[in-house]
Amino acid sequence: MHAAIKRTIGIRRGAGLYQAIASAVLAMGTLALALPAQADTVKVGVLLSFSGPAAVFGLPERDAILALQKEVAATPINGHTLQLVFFDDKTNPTEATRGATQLISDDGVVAIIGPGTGGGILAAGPIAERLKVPLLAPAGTVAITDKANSFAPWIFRVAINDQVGVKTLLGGAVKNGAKRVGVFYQEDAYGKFGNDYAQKLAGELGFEVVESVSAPYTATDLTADATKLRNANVDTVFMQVSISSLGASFLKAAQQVGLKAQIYANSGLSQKSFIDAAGPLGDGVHVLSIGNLPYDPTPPEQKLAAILEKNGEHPQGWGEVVGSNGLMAVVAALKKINGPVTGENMRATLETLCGFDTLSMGRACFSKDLHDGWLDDALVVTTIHDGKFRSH
Amino acid sequence: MIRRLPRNSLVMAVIALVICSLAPLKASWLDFAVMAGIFSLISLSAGLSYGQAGILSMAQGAFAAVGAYVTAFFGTRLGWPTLPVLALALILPALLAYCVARGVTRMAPLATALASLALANLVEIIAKSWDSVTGGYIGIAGIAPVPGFARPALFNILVWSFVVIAIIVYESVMQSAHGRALNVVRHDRTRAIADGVAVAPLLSSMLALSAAMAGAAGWLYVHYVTYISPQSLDTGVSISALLMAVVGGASYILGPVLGTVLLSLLVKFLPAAEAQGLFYGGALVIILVVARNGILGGLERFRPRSDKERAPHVPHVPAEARATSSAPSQHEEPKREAVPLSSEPGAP
Amino acid sequence: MTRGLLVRGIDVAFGGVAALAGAGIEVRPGRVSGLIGRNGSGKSTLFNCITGFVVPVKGQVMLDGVDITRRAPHQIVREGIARTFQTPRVDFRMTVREAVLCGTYATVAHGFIASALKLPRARLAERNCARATDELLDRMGLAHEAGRPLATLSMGRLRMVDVARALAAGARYLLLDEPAAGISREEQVTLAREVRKLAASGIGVLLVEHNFSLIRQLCDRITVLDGGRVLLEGDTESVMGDERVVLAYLGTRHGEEPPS
Amino acid sequence: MIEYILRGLLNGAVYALLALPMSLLFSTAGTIDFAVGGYALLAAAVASTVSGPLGLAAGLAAGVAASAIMALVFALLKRAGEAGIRIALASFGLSVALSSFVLLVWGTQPFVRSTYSTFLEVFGLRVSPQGLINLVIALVLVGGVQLLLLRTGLGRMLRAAAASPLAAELAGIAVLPLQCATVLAGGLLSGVAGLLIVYSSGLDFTASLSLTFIGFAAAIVFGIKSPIRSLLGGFAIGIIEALSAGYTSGLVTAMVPAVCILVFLIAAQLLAPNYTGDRP
Repeated sequence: MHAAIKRTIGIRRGAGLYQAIASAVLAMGTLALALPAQADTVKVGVLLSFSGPAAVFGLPERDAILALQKEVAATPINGHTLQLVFFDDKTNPTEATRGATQLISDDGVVAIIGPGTGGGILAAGPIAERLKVPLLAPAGTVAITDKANSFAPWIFRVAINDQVGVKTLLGGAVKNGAKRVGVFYQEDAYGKFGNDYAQKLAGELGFEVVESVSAPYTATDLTADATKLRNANVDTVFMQVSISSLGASFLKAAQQVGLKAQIYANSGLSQKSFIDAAGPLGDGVHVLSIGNLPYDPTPPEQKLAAILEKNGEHPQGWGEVVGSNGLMAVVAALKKINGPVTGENMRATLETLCGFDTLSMGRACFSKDLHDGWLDDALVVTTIHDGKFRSH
Repeated sequence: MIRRLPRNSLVMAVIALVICSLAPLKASWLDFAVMAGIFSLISLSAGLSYGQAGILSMAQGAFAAVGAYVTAFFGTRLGWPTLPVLALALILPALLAYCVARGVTRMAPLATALASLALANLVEIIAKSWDSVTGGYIGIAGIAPVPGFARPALFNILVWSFVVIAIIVYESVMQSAHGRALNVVRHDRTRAIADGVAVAPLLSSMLALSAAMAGAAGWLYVHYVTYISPQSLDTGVSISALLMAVVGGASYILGPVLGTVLLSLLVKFLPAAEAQGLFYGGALVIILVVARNGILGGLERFRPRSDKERAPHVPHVPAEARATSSAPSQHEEPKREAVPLSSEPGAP
Repeated sequence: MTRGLLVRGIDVAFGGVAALAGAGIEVRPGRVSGLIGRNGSGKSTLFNCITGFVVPVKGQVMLDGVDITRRAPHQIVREGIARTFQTPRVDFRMTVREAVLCGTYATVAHGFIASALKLPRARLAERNCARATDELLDRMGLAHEAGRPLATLSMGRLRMVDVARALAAGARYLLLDEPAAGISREEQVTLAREVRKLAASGIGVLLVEHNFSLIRQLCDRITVLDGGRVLLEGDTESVMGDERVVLAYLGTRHGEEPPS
Repeated sequence: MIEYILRGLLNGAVYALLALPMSLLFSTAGTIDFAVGGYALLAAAVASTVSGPLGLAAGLAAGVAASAIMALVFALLKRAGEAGIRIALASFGLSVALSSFVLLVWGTQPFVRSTYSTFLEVFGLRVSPQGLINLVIALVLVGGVQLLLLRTGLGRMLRAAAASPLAAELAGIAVLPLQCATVLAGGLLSGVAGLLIVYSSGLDFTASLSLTFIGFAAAIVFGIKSPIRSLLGGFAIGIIEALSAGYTSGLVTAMVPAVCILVFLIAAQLLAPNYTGDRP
């Protein structure tokens, strides 16, 4: 019980430790005195990456959920008091399974927002299937909703399927006259998928992938990669990267070796930290974005941005958007469930949610055989102008 | 220094019984027990290779990964039955370890660590790039559990019986002629050669046995987690296996198991999120500084010891790693003056 | 098939310096062969050639008709040539029995896996080694000290344990490296008695020693090394009396010219 | 072709600065410091928050402060007569703590400074001045350490301690303080490397262990004996990485450090004649 409460408070990013411990003690005190909740308390797990490489988007996701909890879930929803339980999967599949088991079996959660990475989801999937609790996964990895997996019915994607993302971005590039495309991708599941899928789309969308180069997260100098693309005289570069510093150092290397090409970056880089890192070099780069929370938010996003500001968070990028999608889906499901909430009826209800209200662009819709909640209408190809993503 | 080893296997069997009966009470305890058991096997393999054979290997995680990938590929993709897959998961890492060891056994401990670290990196990179076999970055998902041990409580028993078997094998090696020869090799290679010991094959066999243990851990891991990717059993696992062995007491048979349980508890109850690394790293430094020979080493100092009992185990660096010149430099004087002139009346 | 350890025509050079040139020695079963020479005469290099730690440039080491010159040291031990060390290289916390037991490894035939799985042949070998060790301890008069840590033993007793350890390895030829160095008078007497007993039991002994009284008591034949060459080889009396030996050992009286 | 080699050279300069502390500590104290990447990361983090020359000084100070913790741990363990492995593992603990500290205080944003937008034409190649600065700094530092080791009294004592700690101790050289000083020097050098990386390609909280491994590879390639070898090792790794990035897939680039270490260690070991150390 104690561990769960302590994690419920969660440790806000950047806040000192003393504040966290103080608030935990405070919370324990007040809770002990509170009257037993009349409405049934529904616990939902938040299993994301707060440390390790994926913390770059795990932490913003958590911050959005924490801020939203106060606004949307402060009062009981349809008689259910929503309580969130946090667990850090440390960007590691083994920790993701450990977290799933603990959240479901010990804390009795009826749904889990997370895990944060494709690998974590594939690892936790079988546990979700065995213990009958749905996972709302904020990841683009195509494989997680692949029908071949026996646990596919238990996985609901609250981000955008990578295939949809690449098709939208490269479609936009072709419209702007892209013919000879070079691919720069980071060496992980996300990067490799982008490279392979771009090759597949080449014929369909009418462009040619003339060269593709890759680099590990830790590459400190990308001039060699940029030189290779320049020598293949590409007119467009497709960047399948999610690490801001890697994206920025590619732009630096491109300028350094004189690589003149339109640059289209996938949604992994639609983060404020990418603009800060790229600086003036970022101007003119097109970045696919799930909505445009920090700069040109659509009305629902403006609401999300306001909530974040109220909680002392300034919007970073798509992390907050997909985080909020997860929570909003849970809230929408709770609204439809009367009586006790279980993993099964949560899953069944999620499959009936269509057009429920969210704080992100586009129409969210789940169905029995489509577990990808958000499609291309939630995407926009932005262009960076003087340090901001511009939607138009 | 041959220690009459207290019946470690019995002690381990009792501990395993306690764990298998208590763990099922709560699902997360069960999950913790299974994971602790699997990682005990890997840190046992580190204890065997470093604690006993003096080979500082940072590749135990890689051997476990090889065992896991072999199981995933042959078991799930090709659909082989369980037992042949288990045999393969033991033999392949052992073969890999034996070949690498033959090239490495004469190096100084730290050079061996670097070579094994490089090997672990290579295994990870191959796992990432050999898409057709290892599934590349995505890895292989949907691995069926061991037939008959699908329920976690039963699987927990299987895991801890593996740990007990590993301890039994570990102990029988250490008490056999090869175990004695190994102790002599660790103390002074030349002496061992004079006893007819073929040093390189013996050390390589020890690393191969430790790799088989890690392979078994890989087999168990992949059947429990049902998913394997390059990140699951990476270099981090190798380093923490060594840490767990050293913290528990690398030269004691039960040291690694104790170290694993302790560090796993530490990780479980540390505050999560960003500060987790700070506490974990800090705790590691403190434990390493305080418990010099690991926790079991520390405990031994307080146990009443009869005259014939050994002095606290001094971690030995094999003679040739210290002997810089080729002259038969006597290793540094043992604590007691080498040969008391008058032979005082010895103990019975 | 000529029985015995025949070492002939050994050339060894360390970086241009000829340590041995045409050196050799013979050790017959049941006989004690002495090897003497001043420090730096090449005694220990020859010793190392026989035990395989040094591979000679030229020359042959024949054991009962088998050429073991290029064999690895641990194989040579298993062939039946065991050695002792002048400065004992032991773990002083071991007991006497454990030290001798370690020697029996050379007689162990079963593999590593058999030990790991405690297969029947491994258990049988263990029993044999234990029995052989106890027999040896009785034979060498070490039984009453079996349980004592080596650190509590005097140098003389340590030497005896070293010999016992070499015998435990199933030695047919025993190479003693200055066994008398630093031991008391009575211990030399026991040492001599034991070596004589060993020779009588058919073991060929090669004794490298500076202690002339022990050489005179024990050796049937003696080889004298000087500057890496065999100065003289023959039975004990003739070698001991030979003027060149005295000269090589003691040098010339002040002012006299050494004979050409 | 020359373009890749030149880029590899510039890039390698930073690797050399990471390799230097590794080879210094390994030769004087026989142990590996896993936390070298952590010092560079902390220096980069501090330097990127405080702007201007003050930031650089603060960054270096932070790097040295972090290595002071390691020096303290080193001294405690060494006095307890410890083999190298426990110190290496403790430095790994420190590395984990440092990157978690940076994540806690600075969050996940990368540390990078926009550098010169103008470029120099060096025999027909567009090279950023930052690359040249890195090269010059690396040469100066490596040269300085080399001179210090060979020409000064302190250098002689260090080399004596490296050759045989026991003999040096008997000769009245305070070996332990010297070794701790080497750890601190390592902190300073990796701090400089961290700063250079901030101004060239930038790094974030996950970089500490990977920088350490690159430092290993560079230190090992030509052997641990002298600073010059670390410099050459750094250049070699830089050039091989650039060439392999230029001509083969990125995966091969990732393999480069690992393969170098394995090939070098096994080759060096095979060349070593047999049984030199074993003759009784």
